[in-house]
Amino acid sequence: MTIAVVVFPGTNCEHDAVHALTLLGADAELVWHRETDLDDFSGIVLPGGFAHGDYLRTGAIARFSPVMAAVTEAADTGKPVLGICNGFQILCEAGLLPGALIANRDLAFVCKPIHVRVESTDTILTSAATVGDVLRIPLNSYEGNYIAPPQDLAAIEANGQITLRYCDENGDVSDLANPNGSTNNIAGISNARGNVAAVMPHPERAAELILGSDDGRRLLEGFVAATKTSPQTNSVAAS
Amino acid sequence: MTTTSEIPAHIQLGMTDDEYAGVVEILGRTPRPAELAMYSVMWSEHCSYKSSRSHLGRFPSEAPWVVVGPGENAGVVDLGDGWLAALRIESHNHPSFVEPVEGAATGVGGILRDIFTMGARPVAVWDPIRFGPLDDAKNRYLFNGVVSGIAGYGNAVGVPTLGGEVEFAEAYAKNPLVNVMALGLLKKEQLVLSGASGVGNIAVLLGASTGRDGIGGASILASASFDEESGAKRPSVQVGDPFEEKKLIEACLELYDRGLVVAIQDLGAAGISCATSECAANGGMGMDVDLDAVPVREPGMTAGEILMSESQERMLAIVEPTNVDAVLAVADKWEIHGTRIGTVVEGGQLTIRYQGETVAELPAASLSEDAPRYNRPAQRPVSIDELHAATLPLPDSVDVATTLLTLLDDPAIADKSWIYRQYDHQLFLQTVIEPGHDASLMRIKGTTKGLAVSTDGDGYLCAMDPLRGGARIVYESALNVAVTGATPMCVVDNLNFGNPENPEVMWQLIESIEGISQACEALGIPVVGGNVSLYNQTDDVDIYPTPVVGVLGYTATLPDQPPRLDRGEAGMEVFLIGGPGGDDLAASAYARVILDARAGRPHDVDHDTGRAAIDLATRLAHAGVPVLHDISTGGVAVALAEICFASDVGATIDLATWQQAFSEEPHRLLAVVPVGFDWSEHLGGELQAIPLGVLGGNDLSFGTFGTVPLTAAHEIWKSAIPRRLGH
Amino acid sequence: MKFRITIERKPGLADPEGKATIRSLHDLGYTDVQHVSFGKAIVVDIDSTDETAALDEVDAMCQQLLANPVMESYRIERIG
Amino acid sequence: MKFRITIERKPGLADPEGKATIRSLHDLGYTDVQHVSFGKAIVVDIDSTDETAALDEVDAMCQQLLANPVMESYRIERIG
Ligand SMILES: Nc1ncnc2c1ncn2[C@@H]1O[C@H](COP(=O)(O)OP(=O)(O)O)[C@@H](O)[C@H]1O
Ligand SMILES: [Mg+2]
Repeated sequence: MTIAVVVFPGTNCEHDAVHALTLLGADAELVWHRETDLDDFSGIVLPGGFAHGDYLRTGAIARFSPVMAAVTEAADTGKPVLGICNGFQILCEAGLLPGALIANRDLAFVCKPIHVRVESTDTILTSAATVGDVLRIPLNSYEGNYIAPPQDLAAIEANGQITLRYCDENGDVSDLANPNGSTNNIAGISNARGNVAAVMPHPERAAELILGSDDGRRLLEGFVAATKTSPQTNSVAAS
Repeated sequence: MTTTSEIPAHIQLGMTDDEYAGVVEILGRTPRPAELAMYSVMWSEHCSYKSSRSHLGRFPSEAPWVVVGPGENAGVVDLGDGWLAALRIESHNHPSFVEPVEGAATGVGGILRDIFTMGARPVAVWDPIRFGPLDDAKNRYLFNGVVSGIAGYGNAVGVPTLGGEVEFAEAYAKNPLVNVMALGLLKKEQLVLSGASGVGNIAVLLGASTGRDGIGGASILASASFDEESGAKRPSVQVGDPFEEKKLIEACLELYDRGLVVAIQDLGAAGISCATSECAANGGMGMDVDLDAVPVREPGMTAGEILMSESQERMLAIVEPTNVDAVLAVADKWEIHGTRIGTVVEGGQLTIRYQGETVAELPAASLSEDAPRYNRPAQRPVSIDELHAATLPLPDSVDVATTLLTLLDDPAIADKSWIYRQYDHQLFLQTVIEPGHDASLMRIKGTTKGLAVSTDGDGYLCAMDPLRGGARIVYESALNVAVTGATPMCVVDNLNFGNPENPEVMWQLIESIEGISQACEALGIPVVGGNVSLYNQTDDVDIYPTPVVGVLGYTATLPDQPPRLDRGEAGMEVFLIGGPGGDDLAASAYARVILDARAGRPHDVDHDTGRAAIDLATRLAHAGVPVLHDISTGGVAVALAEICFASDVGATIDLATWQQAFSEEPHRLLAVVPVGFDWSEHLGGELQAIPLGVLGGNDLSFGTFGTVPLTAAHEIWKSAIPRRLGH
Repeated sequence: MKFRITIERKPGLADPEGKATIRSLHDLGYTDVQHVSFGKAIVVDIDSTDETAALDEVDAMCQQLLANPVMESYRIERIG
Repeated sequence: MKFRITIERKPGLADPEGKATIRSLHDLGYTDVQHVSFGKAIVVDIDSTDETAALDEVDAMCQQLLANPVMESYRIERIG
């Protein structure tokens, strides 16, 4: 029942992800991007950072790392796959999630705590939360501005695949509360099945009060719970 | 008119005739071109500290907790329980003026290498920076570029930037200052030094390939003054690659973890020539180096170009022959180059071969140890006495509230979040107090320990009195870390000065060193490292004398709830902690911004009061006081406003004179406490806690000295920097 | 053989760089600028003598890696 | 009037983005790629009828804002 935290060259939030998951009682292990077999893991996290320097386009080169075939396979079998920040960008590039992430509206990196409102709970990220919950979580990205072609956007809106939207502390979703220009204030999405989810702000940075907030736990707890009921793909785990 | 070819090579390289004669004497012959290039760079001001070396010995540098003092790549101090901290500060002033984004970025890259060269994982960066006023487009361009360079590199390399400072003055318009401080953490057994011991050991070059980056950059950019033509002699710009550095950090940390290297040295100024000679000299050895093995980025590079290249993101590891394959495998895993380029040999000779020829053959130690030392003349400027004798044209009465609004709009006083929002300051889950407070406070994960850092300088103050200014910045920095609950432990310093051939600049340098030293001695905190940046001069105008210090504070146990600016609540009481007085305005922001006048002698430090204030602040932080804030730029009025903005609550305070609102006399702080707080068990000696008023309401009210709505003041303070940048 | 690949954001999708640039240009007094769009110009050098094959190869690179079909279109031209 | 500005990094300067991209192309099997360099392609639309004046204006924009003279060179072509 171990969670794989994938490390690409240039990833930098891997230890933070392990730290937060461990606080929640999960077992988490770093997995180098050259690994091709993730069968023994009950869930996968693609953590934040700058995989392959984020050169060309964020996530573009990482998507071809050897590990990504196994990530795709795990996603197809219904295992929980969570992308945080750079992980979000990689999942989009890999086609596991719709849309893309581009430069922030103000063309500047943004590091600050923001608020997000929970929009749907049928996903591995939000299952422990309630629709309407307002969470305070640090955002930390240059390319956090979500876009999608109109038909994709309409589809994910209609399917309830938007998990989190940027809002103010009262839960109001408005332009003023949009820190990076993201379309429809989108801060997190999932695939249609709900087992692949990604979030732009960093829940692992909001898992302890001494660091300013523990609201991120409500998201990570859902993910950890999902890994416990995750479909098993090898005989050892199934026994 | 002389053409370039008539000018002797050593002069073109910035060497004097005497220095050249010294080289000839060491070698016993005329130097080869590559040798001359090596001496010229290694003996430049930037690498050899030839004008400042004789004065740096003044700094106190010893304490029981110092593991590595000045001289190595970074200072190292003992935090107990096997933990060490490595710290260092560096300047990248001239490169940032030529190309702000890459100049600042490569400054971050360089300081990080100094840290992980010691075996430490770099965990935080600070960026004290200085520019000309923001009403000029060029200054805005430089400021913007430097901040995005630091953000771009620091964020991507995965090291959080936890603070810094910024000053704006005409004196920096043609010579911005970009200093970077870095901190690393390591366990005792991971400490690595740079001496190459063991005949037959192999020198392995790790990291990026070598191109024609910044050839001669160290000497040309850092040791020569600028004039309007410097655009023409721009050497090629060094481009930073944070991705390469990230891989290099992880690879090196793995090498240390597995005990695979004997010694390691980063490649900075003068690239391979500096790293090989220092590694050899520090171990009392020689080295044979084969330049053909060096992976190059461009075809047709000459030996001199490869030797002197300042391509970024490279390290030189000294490895026992049996470990070479393992080292190369680690390099391969992390997708960086790993190449054997040399062998450690008996005797002190450094021999460099390229394409079948010996291009250099010299005593390795001569490049550093035989570098010239100058005792340049120093002269106290007459004008400084006139300045001290003059008096500020103070009005009889002042509306403190409206004056405060003008001060809050000064970019050096205003909200700095436009800067630090662009920096990842939360990575590693260690940031307990983020930028925006007096000092940033970090926890060491898995322990109860905390570290606090503040960087401080004040060119305006030091220009008026470098001795007192030097001492005051140390006290301010120490007080900043104390309000988080940490005890000041050690200092790194960056001495940014003008042309040392100007005796008045030498005087400023010597006075500043004296002031810093006296304060450090009084506080019992050693200087464990530093950097000297001279020739900060353009068109014959020297910058303000600008020493910058970074103080590291330590606490074995973090306070349960460390004081924060945003923990004030309506009903809490505001006290001023300090000694008597508190109305002198010399070298204050009031004089600078409101009067635009320089007069009077800045108030001196008082070592007893200073120590007492720092000690008290540390104790109050652990006693649960919700807000502690040192009084610095802008005085009591600005310090109070900052608390009110962060806590989103107004205040009403009473002052005896309007001057007390703006005085910046040292060793004072504000404390916000719940009603009925018992001061008696904390105070003693020369310190008093003077009740000023209470928090509450929606205004900042100074009684008879005026009132302003909190939101209006807050808006001005918040928007001052972004508004000037057109955001 | 040298090819220049010009990659552009698909029309209708946000272009923060273009938007920020036009704002700065207007501020600087270039008020007759009506639109600015930002793209990439990537120059690729291929060891090949067969232009058609090389072009096919560059096209494959674009589809696979260099451009993101969700948000970008690209054009290839031979320049050497 | 429409102009395309192609901005290239001056030769000899390190190009981290090019380096990472060529590595990825090689991994993907495009082993005959010998060099990749990155630049920008900016399209500017100007409300003007005088080509010479417009060209001068675009050139001024490049010098003032769009290109970084220390690290980049640029070329302007009219495309509409
Ligand atoms: N260049 C900078 N980079 C990052 N943070 C900065 C910079 N300048 C100022 N800050 C942050 O803004 C806050 C206020 O800075 P400053 O006004 O210099 O504080 P003080 O007067 O207490 O020394 C500090 O937390 C500082 O770290
Ligand atoms: Mg302070």
